[in-house]
Amino acid sequence: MTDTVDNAKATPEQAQPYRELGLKDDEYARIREILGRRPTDAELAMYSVMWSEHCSYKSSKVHWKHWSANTTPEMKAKMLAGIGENAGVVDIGDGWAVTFKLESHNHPSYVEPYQGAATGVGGIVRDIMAMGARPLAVMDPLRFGAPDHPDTKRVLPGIVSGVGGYGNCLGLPNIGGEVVFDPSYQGNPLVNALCVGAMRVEDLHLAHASGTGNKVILFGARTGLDGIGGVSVLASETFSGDEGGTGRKKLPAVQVGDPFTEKVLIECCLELFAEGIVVGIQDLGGAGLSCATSELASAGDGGMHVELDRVPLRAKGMTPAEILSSESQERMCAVVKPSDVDAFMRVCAKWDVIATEIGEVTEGDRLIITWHGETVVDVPPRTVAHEGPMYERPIERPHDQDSLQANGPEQLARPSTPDELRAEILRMAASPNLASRRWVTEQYDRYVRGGTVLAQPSDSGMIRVDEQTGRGVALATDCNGRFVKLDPYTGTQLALAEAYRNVAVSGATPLAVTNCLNFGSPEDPAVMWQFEQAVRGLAEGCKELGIPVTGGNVSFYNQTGSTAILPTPVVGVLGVIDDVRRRIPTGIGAEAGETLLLLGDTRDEFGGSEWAHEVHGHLGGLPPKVDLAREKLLADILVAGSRDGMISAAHDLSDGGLAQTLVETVLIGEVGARVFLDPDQDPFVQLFSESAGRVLVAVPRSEELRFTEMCTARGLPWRRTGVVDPESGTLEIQGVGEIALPELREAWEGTLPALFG
Amino acid sequence: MARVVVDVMPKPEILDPQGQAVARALPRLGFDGVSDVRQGKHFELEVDDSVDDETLAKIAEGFLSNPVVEDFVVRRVQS
Amino acid sequence: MARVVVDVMPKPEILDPQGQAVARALPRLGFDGVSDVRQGKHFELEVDDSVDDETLAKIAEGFLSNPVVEDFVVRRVQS
Amino acid sequence: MRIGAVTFPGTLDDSDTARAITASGAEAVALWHGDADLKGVDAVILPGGFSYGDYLRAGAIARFAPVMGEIIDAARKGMPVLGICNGFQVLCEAGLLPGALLRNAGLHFVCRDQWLKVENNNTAWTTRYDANAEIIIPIKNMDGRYTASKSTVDELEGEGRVVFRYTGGNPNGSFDDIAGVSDPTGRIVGLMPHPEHAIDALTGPSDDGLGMFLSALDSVVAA
Ligand SMILES: Nc1ncnc2c1ncn2[C@@H]1O[C@H](COP(=O)(O)OP(=O)(O)O)[C@@H](O)[C@H]1O
Ligand SMILES: [Mg+2]
Repeated sequence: MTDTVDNAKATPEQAQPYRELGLKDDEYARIREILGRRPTDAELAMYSVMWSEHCSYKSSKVHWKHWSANTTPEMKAKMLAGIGENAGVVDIGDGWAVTFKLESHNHPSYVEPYQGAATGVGGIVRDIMAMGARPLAVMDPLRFGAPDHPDTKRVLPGIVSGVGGYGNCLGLPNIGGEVVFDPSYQGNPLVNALCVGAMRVEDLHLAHASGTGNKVILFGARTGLDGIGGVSVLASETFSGDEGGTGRKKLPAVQVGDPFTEKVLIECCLELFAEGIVVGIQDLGGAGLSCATSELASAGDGGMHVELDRVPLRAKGMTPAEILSSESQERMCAVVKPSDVDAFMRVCAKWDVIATEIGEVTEGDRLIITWHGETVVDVPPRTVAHEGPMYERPIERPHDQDSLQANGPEQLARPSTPDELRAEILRMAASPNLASRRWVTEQYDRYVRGGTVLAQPSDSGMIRVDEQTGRGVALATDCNGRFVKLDPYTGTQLALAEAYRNVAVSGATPLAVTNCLNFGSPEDPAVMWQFEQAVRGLAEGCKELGIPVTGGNVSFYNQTGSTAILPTPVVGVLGVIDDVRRRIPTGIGAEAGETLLLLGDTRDEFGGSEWAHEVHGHLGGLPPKVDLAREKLLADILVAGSRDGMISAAHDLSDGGLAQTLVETVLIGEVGARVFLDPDQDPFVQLFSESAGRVLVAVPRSEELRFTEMCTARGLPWRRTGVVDPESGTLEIQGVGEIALPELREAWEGTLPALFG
Repeated sequence: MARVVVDVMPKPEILDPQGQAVARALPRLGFDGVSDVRQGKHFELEVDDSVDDETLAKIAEGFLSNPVVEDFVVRRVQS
Repeated sequence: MARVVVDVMPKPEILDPQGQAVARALPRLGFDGVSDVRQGKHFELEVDDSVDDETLAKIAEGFLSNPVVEDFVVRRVQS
Repeated sequence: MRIGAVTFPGTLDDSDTARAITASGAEAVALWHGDADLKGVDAVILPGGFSYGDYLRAGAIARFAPVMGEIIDAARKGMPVLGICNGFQVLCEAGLLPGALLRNAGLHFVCRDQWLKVENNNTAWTTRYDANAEIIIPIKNMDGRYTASKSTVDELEGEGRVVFRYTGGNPNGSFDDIAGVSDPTGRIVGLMPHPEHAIDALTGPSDDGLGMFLSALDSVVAA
């Protein structure tokens, strides 16, 4: 029998499986207090998914004060929509608005790597569509356990083919991402996905259900039993799933994606936007219809009535609670004026998209859901969507933080002879974290849509937004979790600095920031300390750089047993370039006789470095120093250099230091180079230190003087470090030796194919 | 030697976009009367007589199918 | 209503890298005694009783399989 | 001079194909899978993508679309038709070109800049290339392994109907490194790599792909 509101009133004492649904005693009590009675099964399903960590941000929300406290009016001015919307939107000029967002799909991708990753891409793309934008490109920052662990051989190929399988079929170029290995991710890989989209400024759509009498239309795929309980599973301590309070057998909390349906849905949505017949729109992601209906109603100016029995189903005998919490993919929900419904249905029919009027916007402020005429949900929507619980979790600096920082890398044995240094360069180039990502990126279409200007291997991905003017955007995502572990505040600022630098290195001006904060359990005070430090570091860092955080995502409970992952606040920076034709490529050798200049200062900084990790399995000490004013100066100079055509190639220094940057620039450019180290500094430090704020640029000889004078005038340290040598076919480093390009290439490109076939 | 067949199908509650695409196309091609289609994989294995049913079930469950989203059936078709 | 099964397999002379990949992986996972694996597709159709065998053959040959590279078998499994 | 680019549900490279047509100086005409209408075009291109998700077999469902009947008729009368990637798969499924395209031998999707040799510069789509020209254009697909019976391949090779061949490595295990073939008249051509993604060194590895679109202009003017 269906549990109606009347029935709930009549049976106040009936026991309910709220704990199994992830609700705490006091949360359940609060729901009873809000409703003045016990919730129905359907209401309980809605509250439990919407009040889950994943949907409600209940452990993280208190820290959002750092965003607002650090956003100046000038930073706000570029933002057309910010935190709180489906995705942040920034004005990039020429009448274009760009929206971008990162999201995690970590836990499902461990259970079912292919589908978990695929639906992660699908979900973030719908978020971008819900802003009224055309999705333009995707990126996929990934983290895996030890490269040689047998389970990594299951997880990595599955995730990579899932990201590719979905994104390729959707027709979105993949323009970048990350692949990082660390044993802390063994039982908990990270699959973060970014989507960027664009629209004309006037076409921005926000998720609001306004206008009494307007119709609510569900369109896209049918609703089935997949992914039920997914949200509570996603955000709770266990993967065990739940019984959904329905007595049905345990269902896989995994969704299967249908990228073809999503592709058609994209085209259908864009045609609907173009016709101007969408008042409000919301994607169905985690928490499915529970989320879409309550958020639309909560953000609007009225109530909403939904007839749940109208929802097209894929499975027989689904209960209202199941329909409300199903996470079937490829669905959207729109609010449409009654006079536009016919036109709406016509567009959907053209694309063969199932569309059903399931309800309407009503007077008042209740969300009422009926099931064959009986009321099964009657709630104030704000209490479901926006006024969920909020926790001030205990915070405590980990007891071992001091000893971790005290255990610096100074004692580690360093290579010193030329032969040792040469061997170390090859070893590092072949290490899993530094080796070429080609095995991964070759599985991704980077050409589709014809606007990709930079993609792997490149510091940032860049796409053309406007074909007439050449205006475009560049994006980079970064995070070194080891740096964050050693010092979460500085480490997060280093992630920001690297992403910012990667955007600037391609010639674009950094404009806005998104993030995906992947951490362990929020119930662990040490994790909450890392989290709070990271948020504060990012917010204050953004203020110093003058670029706003426009949105983001939090993923907690990333741990294997009781061991948390390395804290991994992935930072995405978006930049704008007025004409993509002046992009700066990574590979040297495009112009004859280029000089290589190293910009920035190199210090003896090895705490959390790739070298300490790869060679000594060591993690301790302090991360490199971060100097955001310097990063800003560096970015200004790179953008100015690009504008004036002074720079022919550039690549920043990050993981693996100068050695790795040299390896990549010569291999990508397919040209030799001669490099002179500074006789006054230890060659090992020069080659492998990971000091921040450094970039290697190639300038045509004719521009060298003009460029270096600009650096000197503006106070940016530079050093002439080498020359491109097209004849030699080797990377020659004075005092170290020569490495022929084929040998170098074999080291760099052989690793991932050997590991993953 | 025996020939063993393993059929792997998406679980009934799991979305099967492949089968749906076929089901939707059939009427357009002029074939009516097919109300549902599901698409899975069909493996044919040449197996040594020493391989017992338990091993076959392990191969089918642990490798040829993904128990999270798929069911399987093993049949020996000749020996 | 009848359930009809259609199995579609790559023709014997056609290279089947998917089957080969499975065959190569099995010994690595500790399963010996499987000498050959071929992988094809398995369709399950819910079919109205009015649909005759000739129509089913047309569906299988002209649509579910590509005769250039694949063979098929149709079976009615229940009615 | 009007060249049509067909959109099926799931077609992805239609706008890129239109851009390439425009870049060659012709007028790009959008053709819709559901309309049995070629809008008076002089040539047709079937672009890449995953029509109907490629769920059954690549190209298997698309070939039955209403627009395909018109294309098949027009092709039989000599209209130049080019199938790129998924479009090539559709042409094979429709029987306009021989053979089939199967899952890549490496079982992965492969996206890379691929060297090709133009083995026949007498087709409607290749006259702008020098004989045996080597060109670099992107390839990106899951099912690109060209397969045909021995007798069919012998016939293709004997009649010079292997139009493009992979050089510098075979990305997918295609028989005889075959990347593209033509019908006996040389007016219908299919290839797996994507010329529409090589029309400008800004967004592709080269502008080597433009020659195919320009060749079509010549062939229509000549006809
Ligand atoms: N998972 C991935 N998906 C797509 N591109 C990736 C992925 N991982 C790495 N890449 C690309 O490979 C190149 C090298 O990556 P990385 O060394 O991490 O860059 P950086 O150090 O500049 O941040 C970049 O172009 C990056 O975007
Ligand atoms: Mg970089």
